[in-house]
Amino acid sequence: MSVPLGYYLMLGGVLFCIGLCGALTRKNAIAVLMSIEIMFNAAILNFVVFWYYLHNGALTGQMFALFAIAVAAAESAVGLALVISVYRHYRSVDVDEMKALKG
Amino acid sequence: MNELVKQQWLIPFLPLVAAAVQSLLPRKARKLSAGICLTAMGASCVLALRAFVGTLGHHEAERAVWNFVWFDYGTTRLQLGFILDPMTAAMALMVTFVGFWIFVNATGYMSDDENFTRFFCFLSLFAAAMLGLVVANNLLMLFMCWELVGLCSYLLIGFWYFKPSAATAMKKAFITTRIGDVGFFLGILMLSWQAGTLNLYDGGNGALEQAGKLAGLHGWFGWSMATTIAVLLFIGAMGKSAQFPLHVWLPDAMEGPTPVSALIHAATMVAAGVFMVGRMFALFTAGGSAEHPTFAMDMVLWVGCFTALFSATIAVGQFDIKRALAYSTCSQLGFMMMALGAGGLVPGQFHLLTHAFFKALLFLGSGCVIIGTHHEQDMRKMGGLRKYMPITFWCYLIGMLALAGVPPFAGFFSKDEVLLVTFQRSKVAWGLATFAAFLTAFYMTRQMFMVFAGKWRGGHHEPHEVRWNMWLPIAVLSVFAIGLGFFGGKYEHYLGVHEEELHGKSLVMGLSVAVGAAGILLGWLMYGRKTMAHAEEPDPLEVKLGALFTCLNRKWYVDEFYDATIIRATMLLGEFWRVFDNRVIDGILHGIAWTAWGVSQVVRWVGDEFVINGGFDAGCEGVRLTGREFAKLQTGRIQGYLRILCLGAVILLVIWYLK
Amino acid sequence: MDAIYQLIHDYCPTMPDWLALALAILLPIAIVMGVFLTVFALLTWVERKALGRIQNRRGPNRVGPVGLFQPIADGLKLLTKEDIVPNAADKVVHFLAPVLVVVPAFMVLAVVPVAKGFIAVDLNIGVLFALAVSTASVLALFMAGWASHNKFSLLGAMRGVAQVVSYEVPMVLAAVVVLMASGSLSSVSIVEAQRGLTGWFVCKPWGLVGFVIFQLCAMAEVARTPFDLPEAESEIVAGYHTEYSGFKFALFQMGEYVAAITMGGITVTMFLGGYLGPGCDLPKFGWLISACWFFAKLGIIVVINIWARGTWPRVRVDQLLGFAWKLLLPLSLVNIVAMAVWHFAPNKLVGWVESAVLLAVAIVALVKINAGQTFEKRSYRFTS
Amino acid sequence: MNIVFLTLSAIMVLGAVLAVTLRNLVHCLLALVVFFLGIAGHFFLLKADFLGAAQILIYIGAVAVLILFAIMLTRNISGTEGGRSSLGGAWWLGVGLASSLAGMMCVFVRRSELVTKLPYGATEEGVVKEIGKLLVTDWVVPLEIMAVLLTAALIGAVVIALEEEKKR
Repeated sequence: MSVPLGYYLMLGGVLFCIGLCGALTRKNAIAVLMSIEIMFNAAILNFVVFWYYLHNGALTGQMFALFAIAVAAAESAVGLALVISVYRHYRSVDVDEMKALKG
Repeated sequence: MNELVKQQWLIPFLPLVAAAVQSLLPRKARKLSAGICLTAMGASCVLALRAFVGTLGHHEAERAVWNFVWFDYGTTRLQLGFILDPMTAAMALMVTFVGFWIFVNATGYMSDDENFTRFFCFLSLFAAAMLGLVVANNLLMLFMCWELVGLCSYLLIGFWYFKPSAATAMKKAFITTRIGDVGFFLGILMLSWQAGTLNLYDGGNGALEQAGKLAGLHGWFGWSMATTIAVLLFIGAMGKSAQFPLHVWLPDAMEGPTPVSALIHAATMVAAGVFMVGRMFALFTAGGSAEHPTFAMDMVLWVGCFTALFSATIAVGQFDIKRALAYSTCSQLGFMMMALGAGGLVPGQFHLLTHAFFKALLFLGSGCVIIGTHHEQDMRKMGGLRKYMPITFWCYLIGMLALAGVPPFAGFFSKDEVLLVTFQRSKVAWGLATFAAFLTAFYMTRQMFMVFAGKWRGGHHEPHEVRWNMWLPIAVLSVFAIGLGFFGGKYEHYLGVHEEELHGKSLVMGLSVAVGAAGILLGWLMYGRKTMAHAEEPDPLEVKLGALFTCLNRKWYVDEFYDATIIRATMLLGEFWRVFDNRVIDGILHGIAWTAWGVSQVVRWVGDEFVINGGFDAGCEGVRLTGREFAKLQTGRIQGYLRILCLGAVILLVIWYLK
Repeated sequence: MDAIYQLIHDYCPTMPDWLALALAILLPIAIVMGVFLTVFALLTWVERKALGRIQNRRGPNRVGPVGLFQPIADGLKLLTKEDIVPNAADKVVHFLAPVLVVVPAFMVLAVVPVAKGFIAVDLNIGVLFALAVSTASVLALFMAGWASHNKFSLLGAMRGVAQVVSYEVPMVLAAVVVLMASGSLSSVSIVEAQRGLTGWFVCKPWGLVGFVIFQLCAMAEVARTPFDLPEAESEIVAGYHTEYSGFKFALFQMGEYVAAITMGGITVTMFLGGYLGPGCDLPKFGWLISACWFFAKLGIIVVINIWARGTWPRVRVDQLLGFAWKLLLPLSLVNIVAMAVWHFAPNKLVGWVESAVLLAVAIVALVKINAGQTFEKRSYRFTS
Repeated sequence: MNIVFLTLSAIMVLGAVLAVTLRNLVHCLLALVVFFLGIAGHFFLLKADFLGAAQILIYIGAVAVLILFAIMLTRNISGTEGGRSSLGGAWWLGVGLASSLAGMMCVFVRRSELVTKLPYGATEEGVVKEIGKLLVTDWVVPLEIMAVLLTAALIGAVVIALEEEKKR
């Protein structure tokens, strides 16, 4: 396989920014969470890519990706529970309406 | 003994663990909470007993220490350590033992409280802190525990924080002791700076072992360095041990539950100051002699002496059963300090031990009385309790006799020694102390008669005897209140201090017995011969609640038959000190405050209107406008923040790119 | 794959290398697909026949000898039926769902060694792959239910999702035991680790328990009776495929049966020694004999499935989930411990006894704990 | 350049873009699943088989299902957002920022020497075993912490989601 490392990194960056774009623009909290998952995955992809190209025999990159996946699972579980809880409170999952912390 | 010292940490550790566990318990787990607490304290007590037995075989004042490194920073190495010597062992045993019985009593006293587990959590933490203070061989650790003790007393005094008076009292206690702690902390810093270590004993390199060297250095006000540090440390002890003028928090601390009062006033908090002075005794005496004592010793002596007399007079005029005991404690602490100041380490520490037992007994007894009379604290609304609460009565009587210094009881021996050692130093101090001892006997007698003699004056609810878990502790403690005094000589031997032959023994002892008897007799004359019939009946002291002059008149109105000059003088004196306390000391403080306020008013009048106003207002307006504008940025919308974050990242990248 | 490549090379040395390679890749896939589709067709017939026997009737007996061609007739009928798509349905998703139901089922086949040296892809994470991919079918199920825009469909789909997610946990944990024993995730190595007279993992206490758990979970995972709540016809019409007809419906049926077969294949591979059996190592016809062994064992699993379907009533939703979380999950955790005990035992006998006792105690305790519970009276939130 | 890489990446980007832009949440989710699958495919390409399987198992088997349940539980069963715009206020700002960030990232990657760095390539077989061994030796503490974290997340999620039920 002859893909230079840079292309993978660009792919990761672009995916991250797509996720970021979603997180910045979507109104629905669940959609925002999905966007965050995209960002997460882009970052995990970078771990694996760096592991593949630069690992020199160590498995640290893979281990890190593995733990990142596990953390992401926990994060999404709690995040979605929060979304459900917020929904019950506001009867809405619109992030524009969650502004109780307004200064 | 060298092996035992390595287990000293267990003594405070067990209650600490108990506190930690209890903090996690649900409210409902009352039995479990009390069980954990008592088990931990009992185990600590056994450990303390083991340590005590371990020290018994050693006649010399030898000590085992065990220091360990806490952490290093730079080249400085912070050490903590534990100590095992006779004074520590005796103190730890006393604290654990008395504490254990106080805990037992508390299970009864707090049985109706819904925050039972919280109470026991704090109580355990308090015991842990106090024990840590006792076994510490390091001023740093001692200071940490010292502050922890302060914190716990704050929490416990304000346990019923929903009562405004309790909330005020907790703050007052905390702040007043904090004033003393400033001095204490300064002293620690100076000691660390001068001695280079905070370890008390460290095989010749400890801070106390360098006291001689410190005495040679120059400190403040022409004192030697040792004396300077000692004075600063003593300021801390004044706060903790409620010595004049930092005594004001102690009576207010009565807002806490009664077991707390017992713990604070007998075994722990107030003892901490006296114990600390005893612990740092080498520093106080360094550079002085019996003929020419250091300033620090003089200060301890006279502050103690004054407090002893001053508080005793106040105690005479109290109606609240616990408040009277609180002033009495102040007074007794004065005795201890006075003994220490007079150079008598042994009498001071010994009086601390005996006092802990009988004062804990008295406080727990008063707790029993309060529970038995359905939360009544006013002595005028009691009376005749002897009939209803016989066990409490007998125990309380023993405690009272011990405090009054009646011969076979513990208080007699220790107080006698205190007076004796004071007699060697200063006849004036001795005289004042003897008078205070007389007052002590008097106010205790008054209390006894008001509470236990006569008829029940409290209304429809008849008092009842308390449950076993409340009277058992005071029964146990009363055994010690009787017997402990006989070990005075042994204790001296045990501490390994061999004092020179004291003169005037018979005179001091005789006079002590005489004033004790006189006080009791006088008390009986005033209160015992004709007891109060009902609660509204004016008491000689009830007039105190009114304005000063009408007070004086009405004070003797009913009891003019018993009117005697000496009592009148006493009353006047007591009244005077109360007023002095209220008006003069408070007045000075108020004066300062008012002056500052006045100055600020003037400044405002002159400067504000014409000079500062315009510019300042403009500035304020600017600040407010900016604030309003910036507040708009905080929209509460998470995406807005994310946007700003993203913008920042882009800007950073652009800057980096252009660089 | 290598074996086939070798075979082609031996018989047709003139064939170009790339063609041989392509054949070696495609041939096993084609064979596996063909074989399993035949097995699927046969299975429907066997199931209907067996159910007929259990229910005291004849079952299909009109088309072909003893109704053997019934599946072909069914297929032709479904093919020629009108394909109805509801108006309100989400067209694209509605179309994709039946396709996606079949795909994971077949993907799992790739890692099942049907005979010695006969496996489509010998991944070194074979079992994990199989478990992961079979999970993905849950989404197809949901897509079908959701896209139909029908409340029964959606209810069925959500039931299916909840069920699959719940049973996946004990299933993976039961598989862990096998992975611990064989020290590998590759399905071929797992099979090879079971050589010997009593080498099959099912012959060991933890293996037996693991097998039972795995089998139950597999049945639930592919929604076979008694765990067929997603398509419970007495409650929600036909569940997630209510709105499907014609060949799409056939695809759902196919997906379900193929999934059942592949899960059976995984079970056989992991617990019943896969293709192992007397004669499987013969040089010439070993692969044939081993294939026979594999399909014989698969047949046993299939019969167990049919038997269970014929004899057990459908469980309720709360019973279904409670069974997974309160009994299977703890039991599978204990099973892992039992495996560890086995592993660290000083000798075989001690390990046998210890793990057996541990598991017996756990089973008795769990059954006791769960038996005492009575289910709450059903409350209806939306009754007037 | 590799055709597999390009195809997979194109599918992934498409999936991600759709997941971010589609109006219907369920469609978003399905696009997201495509994206997840693409990531898993990349893992397989990069010879991280175990991670690929884990990715499918966790993201498609668990996270996607979780999101699904969230969509269903917020009574948004049809998945649409009721005719209103699915985009929040100032969406153009978000798009602009994200795209400029992406541009900057690409620029930086191009500038670095990493862009021409050729694959290290060689990967030993039996990496799965190594991962297993590492998990219980060098990485055992993170593993345990992860276990605690997951338990806490599980309990937390249950508690948060149950809160309202209790009050009812």
